[in-house]
Amino acid sequence: MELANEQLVHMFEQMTRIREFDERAARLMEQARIHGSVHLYCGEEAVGVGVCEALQPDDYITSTHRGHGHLIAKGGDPKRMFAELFAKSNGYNGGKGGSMHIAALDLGMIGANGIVAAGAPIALGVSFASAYREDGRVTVCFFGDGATNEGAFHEAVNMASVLKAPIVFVCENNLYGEWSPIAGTTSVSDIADRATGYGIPGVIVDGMDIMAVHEAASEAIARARRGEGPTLLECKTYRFYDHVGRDFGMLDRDEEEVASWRARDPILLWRKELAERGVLSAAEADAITGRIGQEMEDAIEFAAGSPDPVPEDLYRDVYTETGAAR
Amino acid sequence: MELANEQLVHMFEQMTRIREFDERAARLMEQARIHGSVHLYCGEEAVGVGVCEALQPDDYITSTHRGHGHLIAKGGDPKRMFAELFAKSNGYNGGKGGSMHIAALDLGMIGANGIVAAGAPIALGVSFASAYREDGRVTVCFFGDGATNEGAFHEAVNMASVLKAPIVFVCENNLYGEWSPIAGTTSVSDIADRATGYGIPGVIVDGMDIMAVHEAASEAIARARRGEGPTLLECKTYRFYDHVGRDFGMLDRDEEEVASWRARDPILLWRKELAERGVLSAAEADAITGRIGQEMEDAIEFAAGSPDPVPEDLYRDVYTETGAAR
Amino acid sequence: MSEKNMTVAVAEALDQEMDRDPDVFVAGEDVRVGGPFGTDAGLHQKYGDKRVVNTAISELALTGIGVGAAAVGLRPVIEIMIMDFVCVAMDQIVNQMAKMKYMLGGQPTLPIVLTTHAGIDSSSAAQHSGTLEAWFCHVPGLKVVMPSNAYDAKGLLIASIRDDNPVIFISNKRCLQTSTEVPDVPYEVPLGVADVKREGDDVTIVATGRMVIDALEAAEQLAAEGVSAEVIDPRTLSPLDTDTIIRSVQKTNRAVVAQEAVQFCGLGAEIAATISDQAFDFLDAPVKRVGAPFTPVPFAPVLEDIYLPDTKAILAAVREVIPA
Amino acid sequence: MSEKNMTVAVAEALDQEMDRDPDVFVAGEDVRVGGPFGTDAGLHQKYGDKRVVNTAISELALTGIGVGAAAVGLRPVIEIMIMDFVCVAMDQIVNQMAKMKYMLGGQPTLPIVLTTHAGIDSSSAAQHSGTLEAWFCHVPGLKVVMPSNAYDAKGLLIASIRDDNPVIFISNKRCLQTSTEVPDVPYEVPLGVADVKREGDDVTIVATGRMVIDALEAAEQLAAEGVSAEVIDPRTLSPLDTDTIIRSVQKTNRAVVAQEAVQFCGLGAEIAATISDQAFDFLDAPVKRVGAPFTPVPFAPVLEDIYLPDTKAILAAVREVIPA
Ligand SMILES: Cc1ncc(C[n+]2csc(CCOP(=O)(O)OP(=O)(O)O)c2C)c(N)n1
Ligand SMILES: Cc1ncc(C[n+]2csc(CCOP(=O)(O)OP(=O)(O)O)c2C)c(N)n1
Ligand SMILES: [Mg+2]
Ligand SMILES: [Mg+2]
Repeated sequence: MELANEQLVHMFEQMTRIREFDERAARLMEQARIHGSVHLYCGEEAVGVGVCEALQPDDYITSTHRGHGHLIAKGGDPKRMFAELFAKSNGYNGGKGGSMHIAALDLGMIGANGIVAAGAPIALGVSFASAYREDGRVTVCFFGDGATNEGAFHEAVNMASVLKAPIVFVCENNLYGEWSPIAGTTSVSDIADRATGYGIPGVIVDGMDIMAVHEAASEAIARARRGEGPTLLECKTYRFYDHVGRDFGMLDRDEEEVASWRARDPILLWRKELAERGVLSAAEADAITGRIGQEMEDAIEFAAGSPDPVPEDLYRDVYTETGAAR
Repeated sequence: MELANEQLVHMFEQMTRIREFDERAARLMEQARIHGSVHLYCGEEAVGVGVCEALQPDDYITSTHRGHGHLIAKGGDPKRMFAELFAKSNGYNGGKGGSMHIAALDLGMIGANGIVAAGAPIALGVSFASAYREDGRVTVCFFGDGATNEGAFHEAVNMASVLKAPIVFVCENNLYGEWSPIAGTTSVSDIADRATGYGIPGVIVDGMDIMAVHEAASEAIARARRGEGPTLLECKTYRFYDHVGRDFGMLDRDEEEVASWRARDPILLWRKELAERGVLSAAEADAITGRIGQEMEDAIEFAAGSPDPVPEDLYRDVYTETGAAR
Repeated sequence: MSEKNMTVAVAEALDQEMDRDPDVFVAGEDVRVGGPFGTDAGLHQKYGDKRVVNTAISELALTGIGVGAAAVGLRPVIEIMIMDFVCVAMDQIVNQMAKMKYMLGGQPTLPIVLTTHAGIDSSSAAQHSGTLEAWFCHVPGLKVVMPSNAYDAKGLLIASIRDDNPVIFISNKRCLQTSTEVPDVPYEVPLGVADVKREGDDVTIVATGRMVIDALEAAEQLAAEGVSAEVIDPRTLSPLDTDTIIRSVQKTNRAVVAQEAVQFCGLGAEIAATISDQAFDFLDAPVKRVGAPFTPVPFAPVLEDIYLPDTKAILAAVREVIPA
Repeated sequence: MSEKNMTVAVAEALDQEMDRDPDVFVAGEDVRVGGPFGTDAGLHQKYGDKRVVNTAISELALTGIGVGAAAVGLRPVIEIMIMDFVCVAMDQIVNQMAKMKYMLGGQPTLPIVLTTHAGIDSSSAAQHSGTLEAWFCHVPGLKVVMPSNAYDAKGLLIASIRDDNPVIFISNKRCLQTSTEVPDVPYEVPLGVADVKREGDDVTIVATGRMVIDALEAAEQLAAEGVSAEVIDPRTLSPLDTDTIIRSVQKTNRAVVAQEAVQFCGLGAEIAATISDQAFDFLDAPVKRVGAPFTPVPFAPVLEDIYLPDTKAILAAVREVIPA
């Protein structure tokens, strides 16, 4: 399937949006202007964008603790995202969730999650609902390599396969879970090998190559939509920063390893590719990056100046009927 | 490895012991002479015995809710087992565990378990201890096909593989979990396929053929003992009775299916084989069966006449120091 | 209207709600064959695989089906066979189901009912006898319901399914076999409303689940001795109808709280602390508690008998608070 | 002896016990790099992969390593990074670790310490701020320890490791950064013994974890007003040293119970109910409780501030029980 140039550029924009958002989120965290943990998606942009560009607007995704990229890729508004990070009442979660729980149900983004792999059973449930209603929607469940060692992952994939649920399991294999390299915690180096145990296709793709991700995702999504069940799509990628924030404090990663992955920065690769294809010149790309940078500055200003939750908000949203909270 | 005739006969005895034990346990349950649930191992004897005959006395096993066979195979004394089922103070668990928790640590039988798949993390821990101490012991973890859909199974196998723990995972694939056929709950029909996801060998064996089980188990155990890590050994087997007790009440199994498996009764197959090998005549086999039947009757008499726990036993064994219970 | 036991009442409630609302479905292990206690009897025949989802032995996935499906608009009934098994599903129940609405700033509505079977019954031993309502009462975002009879069970379950919040619906195993008159038509017993099962003036017995039956028996015996006991069944444990309890104690000036669960740190502690605080000036005696001792549940019937809180234990507690 | 914070005190206890006893090992996620809070600092360098086991993100397997290894004679220290994550390990903790000895008729000795980090700290939101001690206090077979300062933390952790039973050792995150004098040598603070952190005559404040610091601050302010508050830190929450608490209330005739956890169905309910019962004739006012409101933990700092039980809340409760 040939993509329109417009969409190719849009993919560049979206990746840039994520990068510009997260670089700033990191800075805001360092400056203690925002609170809580911020897990950066920098380096992994091609996965979220490559996959989400293959989805329909009313399809669903579930995310992880590292969720900014997924939300932006699904159409999230940086204003409301920064507002959430600033714990403002007009943030996506009304300031009550923060980075680790950011969600936008109206965009089909069911939520980041603070519990590793917990999105998988939820995604199973969402996709179950689509099958139940025959609404034709597909759910994408994002998760890390580390998450595949949690029981929740295993249970969800098995059950999804049995139910032939319209779901795609997308593993962002960035080679680490927190500060633990994959080899010390995970019995396979290719997470896709785990697909065999669930009788579903396991596909490996270069997660730094947005077109490769997009193609593989499109196929898996089409398969899910046809009612043929889940696919386990493993995207080999890398996070450029530490587990939380940017600091490399606790991270004794090999310098060469870092350098070799950074050389394959998915945004630079795509920029180069677009230039080579004659779709986007360097100047045009710079202009986009500049414009998006400004968009982010505006969003931060918007967020910082937004109203805090009011004290009564503490007691709201515990239950759907008001008044039930003690 | 050629087995001595003595051991071949012993294997017949042990399978017979399990069968005669469980048939009687079922009857006692039906007569309400014993309480609680009794999950029968009838039909699966070749697995427990085939595997345990390949173990050393100081090796370990963990079991399931269907644990009588495992304990007998590991050398359990039917007297103390019946005493436990009769909830007597000289039962293996002092009458405080019953069928579902029966255990004999001095025999290396770490325990039956009422929680599906919960034995797997425990077995991982036991085998970890052997590696830690370099005591050369191997742990066998028994579990059902249904258990392989629990997160606990997945986590334990992955971690055991990473640690190269001296453990063998033995799946008793009897095609059902309670009243649910495997096809409706499990995304693979060969559980051994799941080994791929953990980078360990997955081996399938005819669980009705005790020599096949014994050989495959011996190899897996030797591998574990050599420090080469776990094996997933799947034994295709069948339970002749209902999930609990003998009644087929809730079980709408296909009659032909039942008949075809019953025709491959592991004890009859082995009896035939021993006769063909000239190791054990029909008359000798009958004599053994008769003797073991009597052994069981004696054990039941012993158990039924044994003393009940005393009221103070209720408060014992909550903690290792006495006096801590409130 | 006819005499039905709680098992039948539960199955009837499920059937009628599934019939009424196509968004309601049931998922669980062996629900296809009616569930291990028969509470799903007939459902699979009537509604088929689509709406009676027989799952793998995967309680996290099973509960996740509930959370995810509810988040996008369905009304799942999730069955965890035995209450001790909630241990393998706790994350989806507590960190997801209970907190999701709040963490997401109110975005989702989560009409989920999680049903389970709890309590001591014929030597089920330490992993199949638990009643863990106190854990869930400690978790904001959940409602917790525990009926003591068939009538309440049907009405509470229907109300739970229609409620827009996660509800943990706990059937005590020994209650399942007891019968009351149960209307054939659907009806709701409102959540959050305690029921005065028997009126009395001398002492208030607040009892939950199976203890309600025992408390009523105790009240009967006490009546013969000239002691008039009021028996309150909260029915919904969270949110707890404190008002009804306090009003009663203000009248009787004495209270006993009875639960089948382990006494230490149980719901009974919350009820006793609340009475002791809010009815402080009305109490003529300390609030006494009845509950299981601080041990796992033993297998041996002779020990289980001693372990199990019962009518005798309630009577003993009442005698502690009422001068002879 | 020198001033150390609780993080350092915990690491020191682990180091000294590992040094003393080769059967002691530590397993957990990212323990190799010292753990997310630094409580395992230096251990991996000193003891290597064998005794500092860096596991997968697999809390059931991780806890199972503890249960299985202990059952055959080792003394594991199992680290669950954040207390909310116990939800994914509940089965191994509750159905296995806690019940195994009893179910097996006393066969195994299970010297396991499960450490975890609990409580509210700088906007960690609803899945990283929980303090769930009440759940574990409700489970026979477990001991539950919660230190409030560095000295107690080191001594209690050493005692926990040497104890032959499963111990849930809960470090409050905000306590981790506070310092006291801590002896350099190993020492034990015995389990099951409450500590009177400050003596007083007018009111007893029973506080746990971080609330101890707040209670002491409240006591200081009250002293300035001429009110003499006794502050009791149970330190071990199960088994609870009820005697020390009751003796104190018999003297002061008034009590406030303070916890950081959600108030409803928390350990504070158990303590309040016990005081109200056992010190009934001594109480001049109802026992008041301080705890978190019935909502998940919010992310926004402005809401977290309101949510968090603090010195002010303790003072308000004391003023309720002490006539002006
Ligand atoms: C159940 C649970 N255990 C542990 C953690 C702590 N934790 C948060 S993120 C993380 C690493 C996750 O690794 P991976 O799944 O590979 O995702 P990545 O961070 O690499 O994107 C861990 C261990 C958690 N949040 N939940
Ligand atoms: C966590 C948990 N879920 C459900 C059950 C109820 N249960 C007991 S045995 C069983 C079936 C187990 O099937 P399988 O593992 O195949 O073992 P089999 O009974 O066939 O030997 C189930 C669902 C349980 N005991 N524990
Ligand atoms: Mg990762
Ligand atoms: Mg089976």
